[in-house]
Amino acid sequence: MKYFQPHSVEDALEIAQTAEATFLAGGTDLVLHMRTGKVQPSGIIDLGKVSVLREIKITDGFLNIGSMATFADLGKSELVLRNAYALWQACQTMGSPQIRNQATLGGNLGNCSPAADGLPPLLALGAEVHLMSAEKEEIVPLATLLGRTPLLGQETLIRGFCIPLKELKSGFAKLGRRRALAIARLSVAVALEVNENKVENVRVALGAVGRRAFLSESLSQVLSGQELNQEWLEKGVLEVQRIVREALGTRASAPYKRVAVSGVFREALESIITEGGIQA
Amino acid sequence: MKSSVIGSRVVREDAWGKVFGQTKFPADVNLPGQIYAVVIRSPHPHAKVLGINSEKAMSLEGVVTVLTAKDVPNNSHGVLFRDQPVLAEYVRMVGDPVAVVGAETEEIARAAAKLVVVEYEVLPAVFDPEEAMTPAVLPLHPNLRPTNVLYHMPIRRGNMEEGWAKADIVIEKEYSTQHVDHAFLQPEAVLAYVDERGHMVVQTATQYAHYDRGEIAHALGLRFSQVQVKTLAVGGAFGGREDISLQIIAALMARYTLRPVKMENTREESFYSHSKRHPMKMYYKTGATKDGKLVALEAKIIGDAGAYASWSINVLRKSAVHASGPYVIPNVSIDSYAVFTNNPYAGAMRGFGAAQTVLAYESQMDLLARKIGISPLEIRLRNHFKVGSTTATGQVLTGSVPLDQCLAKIAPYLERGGDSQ
Amino acid sequence: MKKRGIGLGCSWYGTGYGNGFPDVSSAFVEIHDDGSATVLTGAVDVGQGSNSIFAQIVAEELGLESQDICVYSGDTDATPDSGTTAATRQTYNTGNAVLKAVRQAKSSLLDYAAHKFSCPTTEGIELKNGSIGVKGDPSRQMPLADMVFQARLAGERFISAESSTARSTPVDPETGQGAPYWPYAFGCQSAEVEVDTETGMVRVLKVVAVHDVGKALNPTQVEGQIAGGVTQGIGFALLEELELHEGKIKNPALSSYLIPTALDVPNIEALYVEDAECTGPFGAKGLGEPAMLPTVAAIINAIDDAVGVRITSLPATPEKILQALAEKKRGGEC
Amino acid sequence: MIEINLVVNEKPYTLNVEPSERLIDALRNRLGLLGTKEGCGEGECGACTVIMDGKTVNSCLVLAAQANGSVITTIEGVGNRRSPHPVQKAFVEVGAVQCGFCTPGMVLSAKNLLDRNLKPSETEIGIAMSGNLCRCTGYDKILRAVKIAAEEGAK
Repeated sequence: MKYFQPHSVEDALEIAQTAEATFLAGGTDLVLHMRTGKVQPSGIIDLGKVSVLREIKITDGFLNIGSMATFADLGKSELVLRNAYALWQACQTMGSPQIRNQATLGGNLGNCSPAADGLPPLLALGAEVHLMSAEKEEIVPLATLLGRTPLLGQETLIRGFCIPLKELKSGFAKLGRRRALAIARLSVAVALEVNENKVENVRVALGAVGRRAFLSESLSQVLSGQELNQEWLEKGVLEVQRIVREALGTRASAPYKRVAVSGVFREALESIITEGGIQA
Repeated sequence: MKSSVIGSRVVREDAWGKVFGQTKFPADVNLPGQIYAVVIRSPHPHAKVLGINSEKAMSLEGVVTVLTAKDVPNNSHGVLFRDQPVLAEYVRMVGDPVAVVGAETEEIARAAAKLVVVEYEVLPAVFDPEEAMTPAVLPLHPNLRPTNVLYHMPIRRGNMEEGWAKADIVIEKEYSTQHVDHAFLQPEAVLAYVDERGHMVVQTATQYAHYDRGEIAHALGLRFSQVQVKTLAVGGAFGGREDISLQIIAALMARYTLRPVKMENTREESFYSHSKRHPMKMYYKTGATKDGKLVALEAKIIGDAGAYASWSINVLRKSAVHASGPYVIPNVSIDSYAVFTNNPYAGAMRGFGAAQTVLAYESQMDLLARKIGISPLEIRLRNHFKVGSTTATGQVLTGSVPLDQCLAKIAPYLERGGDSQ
Repeated sequence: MKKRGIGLGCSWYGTGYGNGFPDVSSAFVEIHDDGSATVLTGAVDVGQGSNSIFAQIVAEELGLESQDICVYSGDTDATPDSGTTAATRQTYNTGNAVLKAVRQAKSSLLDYAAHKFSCPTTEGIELKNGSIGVKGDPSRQMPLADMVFQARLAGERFISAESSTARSTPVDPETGQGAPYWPYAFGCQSAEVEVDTETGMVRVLKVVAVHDVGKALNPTQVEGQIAGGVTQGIGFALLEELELHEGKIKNPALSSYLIPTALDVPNIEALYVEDAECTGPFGAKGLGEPAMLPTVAAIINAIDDAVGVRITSLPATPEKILQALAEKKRGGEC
Repeated sequence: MIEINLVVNEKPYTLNVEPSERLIDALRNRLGLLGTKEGCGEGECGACTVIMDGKTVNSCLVLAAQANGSVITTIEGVGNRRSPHPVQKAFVEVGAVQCGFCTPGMVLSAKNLLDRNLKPSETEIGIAMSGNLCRCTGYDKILRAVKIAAEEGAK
């Protein structure tokens, strides 16, 4: 196996174009998969020394997050706290401190497990993904990208994520079996705008319900343009349960998840209302 | 005057080495020239080994040898019966070791282990102990028992008819517990070598070095005086290091190769190479008078022993003896069974059969209390053992029986706060 | 909705091998020329701290500090067989063997000292603070080291080997009647839980554990055993389950076989009752296994107290709790 | 083989490692730093925790090559019998050590917390220690020891 450790994005892309190699982000998934033999790359491009990929900054109305920003970086970032509260929340509970210190948001997308903690918040917040290869550069809405199979070409690098700064209130909740080192059994991220007493542009994303995290169109329709009250919440609960029922069909986990999702959904919304992300 | 050492908070001497990372666990010892051994385990729960072809594995550079059942002088071990093979020709559970590869490095040994081809004749297997008990199912250990019922313990006390006649309230319920793993933090590891005296030295983490010595000596045909088992730091045990795991296999490899042999389980291998807590099915029928006195208990407890006997007899005996809970019940009929299946073998684990029955007898107590209309504490106060009480086995408790003092101490904590909504 | 409840669990546990299985422990003790001592025993310290307990026992008897005692264990070339570290038997049983052994070595030492101090019997001789002397007579005292060294010059050594066998008698195989174990250790625990009625998640908020230890030889270790036992009990009650498919373990990994983390463990109040067990060393009983027993019951009873459902199969997963809640809502028996 | 440079416990090393070699293997097998333990091999138990560039990581999930250029602290680099780190002293005195297999990782997680945060709250302590599994102690005394070490350190 060949090992490359480029120091710039350009070098990384060039290696990717010329060598049979897999990008290595934090490694918390890839190193494990290599060990178990699930993945056997003939080469590795370690992005750990490309410092520009770790940047978290605001430019042109977007919160830009480099793909190599770790969950710990994000969970400690004031910018993320203010502008992407749901993501910030997700970063507090993902894995363990050791995992958060190493795992990156780009790696979370690259590995794209159904339970990936970072994806529902990014979906709800309307994040776009900045992709680069030696030949092409594109910015794709995450929701669109998650519809592609395969997710990424081998030579495609996740440069970063762009979250539009839209004064969104957002929240996240995850259901695991234990309180740390927990793989999400269900996760819900919600983002919305509040105009006077009405909620607009509600975006709800679900994780661990199916193969990949997804954004629910129907929840958006049911919940947008309404008054923020108990009735609104209960409507959302019914709809989210319906979506989970539909998405999971006859899977063994369905009977539990379609009920339990109500609690997770409620918690995600409560985190908007009480902790707000509202301060910003 | 100096205060007593007994009863004082003496600091453990071993703690210092542990906080500095100096303490040697078995994975931390090595010898020059050592080889690594890796076990090939059965993927089938019940099978005959028809043949083992190690040609391909042997052709890998760095492979020293592959050993199988025919290389073990006395191919058996076990705490109560020697019913467990060191290397199996007849497999009774997934994970039974069938061969072991020795190689210059761990990497080579692991690669070679994948190249050993084992041909099995897969046999029908049974996983449900209640099904395994029926005469239709062939016994897994015909030399030991004619059926899969390894053990039955009855406890009979008083007169059940009279007991039920006195019972104003009867609660009948089924309870069940799961397979549990010890999940000690340190996976099994061992270093075995023949030393300058010609003695077999085995450094490992075990709960009982002297028992390991006997098992190794038996399997290898050595005298106790020729085998030294030296316990290094033990990274948790909880019963999971009672039965022997890698020790004999490593010693066997060391004897054949005359090289120091190191073995380290991965976590996955660890799950397959030690016992489990017995899952139990518990059928309980408990009767009490309306003033909350227990008068009768009928219980049937079925423990899944899995593929080998290990400590199952003692575990299910302990279940039966403790099935009443710490309460006086004059009329008792308890039956406990240990049953062979093709599940992972069950053995010792913290609580040893008495951990499962707590679920049943304490649930019954709460259910009875509710029906009678007294508090959970009250029903226990009316029935618990005191000095002079007689247990279900007829044992009179003399000496220290301070459950009353324990309950008095906990009572204030049972006051309920408000519900948080 | 999150609802809280409190549950109580009691338990008992017969320690030792039981049922007539010979339950023997052995120990060698040597008192050194400088007044320190070594204990050799086969009893393996698996992390629970038995070596430290044995040091305390010997130190107490010889009027020394724990650090004056070397405990070496679990090496078949050097130590006598002391049985397995299981059945909650090492503090009690090997503790007794160590106590017998040190008392035997001490007894020859006292004989020698009595002679040295011109006392007709050993009754007035005491070992205290590293000294040996005549009780109440400050003029006839000497450092223990001097006494042992002088003894060596006189050809006397203080070395002993002892065994201790616990009470263990078989029951009648037909009726189960008899006295299988001794001693029994008792305990009770309360658990306060919070149950989320929507997700079925149970959070253990507080556990109070009260255990009968006979005599706490080392309170720190008693508390450690209790907290560790309670935590394994929480795992047993709520999290841990080997999933099998045709005998194959589907979750042979710590990422799928879940044990409690630091955040899953509540505030644990570890209390104990000291009611001396006359057959135990200094009145002590074992605690290792008993510490985990009542936890399961306390949690299951607390869940019922919180939401009115009776979970009868372990672990009490969120799935089982939601299912039970749904059945209860439908008016089914619970 | 790739050449990497590491500073481990304040000593510089140049090592030739396999591309697939994990940091834990390099530390244990090449540098003989056996205080770093492997309990699960999947970043779950935290027994292999080391501090890399000021952050705790599971050394079983880091390739040695990824650590190129890093500054690493293993348990061997934290305190000794003559001058134990306050965390080590508190662990011993409080009784936070039983079997001791998780202890090196626990000590490093605690040390790293106190390096960053002199006065951690109980919640912060719990979170900081949540990536290290322990099967013996029930965590109670471990969390208490960290708290005591923090109080000692703050004095």
